[in-house]
Amino acid sequence: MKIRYFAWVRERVGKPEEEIELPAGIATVGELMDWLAGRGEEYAYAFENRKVIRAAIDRTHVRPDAPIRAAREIAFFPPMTGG
Amino acid sequence: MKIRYFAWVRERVGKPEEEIELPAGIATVGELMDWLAGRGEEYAYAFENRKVIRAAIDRTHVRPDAPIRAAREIAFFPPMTGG
Amino acid sequence: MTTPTTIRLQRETFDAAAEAAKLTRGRTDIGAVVTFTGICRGDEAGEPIAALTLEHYPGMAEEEITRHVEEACARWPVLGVTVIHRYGRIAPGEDIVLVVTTSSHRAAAFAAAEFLMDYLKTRAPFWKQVEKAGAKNWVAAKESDDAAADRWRGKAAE
Amino acid sequence: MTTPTTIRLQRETFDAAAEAAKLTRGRTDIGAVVTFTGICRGDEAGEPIAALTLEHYPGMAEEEITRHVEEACARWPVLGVTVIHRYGRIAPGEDIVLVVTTSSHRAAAFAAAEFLMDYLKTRAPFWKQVEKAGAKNWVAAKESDDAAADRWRGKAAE
Repeated sequence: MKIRYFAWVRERVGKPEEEIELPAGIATVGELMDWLAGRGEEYAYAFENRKVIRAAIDRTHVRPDAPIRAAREIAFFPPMTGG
Repeated sequence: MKIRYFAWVRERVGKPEEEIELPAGIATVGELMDWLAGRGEEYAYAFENRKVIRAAIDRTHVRPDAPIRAAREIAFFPPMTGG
Repeated sequence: MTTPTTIRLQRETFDAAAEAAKLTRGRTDIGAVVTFTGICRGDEAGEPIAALTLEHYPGMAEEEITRHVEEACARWPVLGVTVIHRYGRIAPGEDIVLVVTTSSHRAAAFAAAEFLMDYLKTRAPFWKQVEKAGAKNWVAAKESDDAAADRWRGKAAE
Repeated sequence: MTTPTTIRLQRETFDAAAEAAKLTRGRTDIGAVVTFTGICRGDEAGEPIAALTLEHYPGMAEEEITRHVEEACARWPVLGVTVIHRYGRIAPGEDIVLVVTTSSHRAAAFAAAEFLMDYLKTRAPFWKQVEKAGAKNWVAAKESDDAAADRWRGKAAE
């Protein structure tokens, strides 16, 4: 599964994307954030305030309770500031 | 006192403007319309539906009850269709 | 600082992009530009038209537009306003009216432009005559335009 | 007939007037053109800025904008929509984003343009970084932008 990071989430994690092997028992976007946050200091920093982080599954905005089983690409990023 | 007519009011009256001597007893825009309507067939036709005719005194929109004593120029026209 | 405003009534057509550029040139406080262009359509109620002819009340038209531009400047933090309204004969596809508003942020620019267009439609002394199959007819005012203008009355600045 | 729509994400600047002209050329059913241009301002919170850098999520940005353009076409009788959003480094005074909408009448063109801008601000995956006195900081999302986008939810077409 491909994980992508944007803006300050990318800067804090230190990479724009990575391939992960999803461990058993991780069913939702929120659970994935919890698991990522436990992978090291840079991840803990990136995901320290999980409430402000937005997620997209296969390029569609989703909520933290969205199931991730069928996802090919999951992205994490701060609130958007386009326009 | 100068009276001006625009759009179909002008076409019905048959002239764009005229100078009139205001008779005694005509105090408001509405009374002026009544008086004008009695000046002949073309005026009666122009002012036959007085409710839709708008008026301006010295280039400012006014209601039929507006006093006309101090007016230099009074205009009559249909509802505006600019823009 | 007074808001730069331009109000013009003219027979000739106008260049919307050039007018917008005049309002933004050399400034870095403008974050939003809204440009509205009103165009003469080629049909009315399903029938083709040959042209529109716009009559106006010279003097009053400028004054009435000026009053509404001043009101827009008082209600919203706009940084510039341009209004150009044509009169005379206008063929299908030609521009009729231009409103450009600039502001630091988009909400004020959109609101001021819509407010000005709603008022131009209902309060500025212009009258449209439509030429169709040789006949000329005055365009009737639309109730929906009055309703659009009325929604700004008594509404506080946003 | 499908509404002609153009959606572009690009580093280069754009020509708002040329984009508007593409939507109106050869047509006589268009009575209203609304053009919104978002510009990089030269200061933020009173401090001068050197530049903005816009990061985006390639692929998702196009798809998200496309979904909202389709929604705008479904909600209002628009005759054409163009959205161009730049990414990369943008200097003060340069254009960032363009929305052009055309319609027979002004209300639909204004509503669709405002709707699209409100959604671009809050839903399109773009992130602005501001350079000030050598330091780079990510711009925080504004609650007022969320409120502006929320006002379109569940609202019937006008």
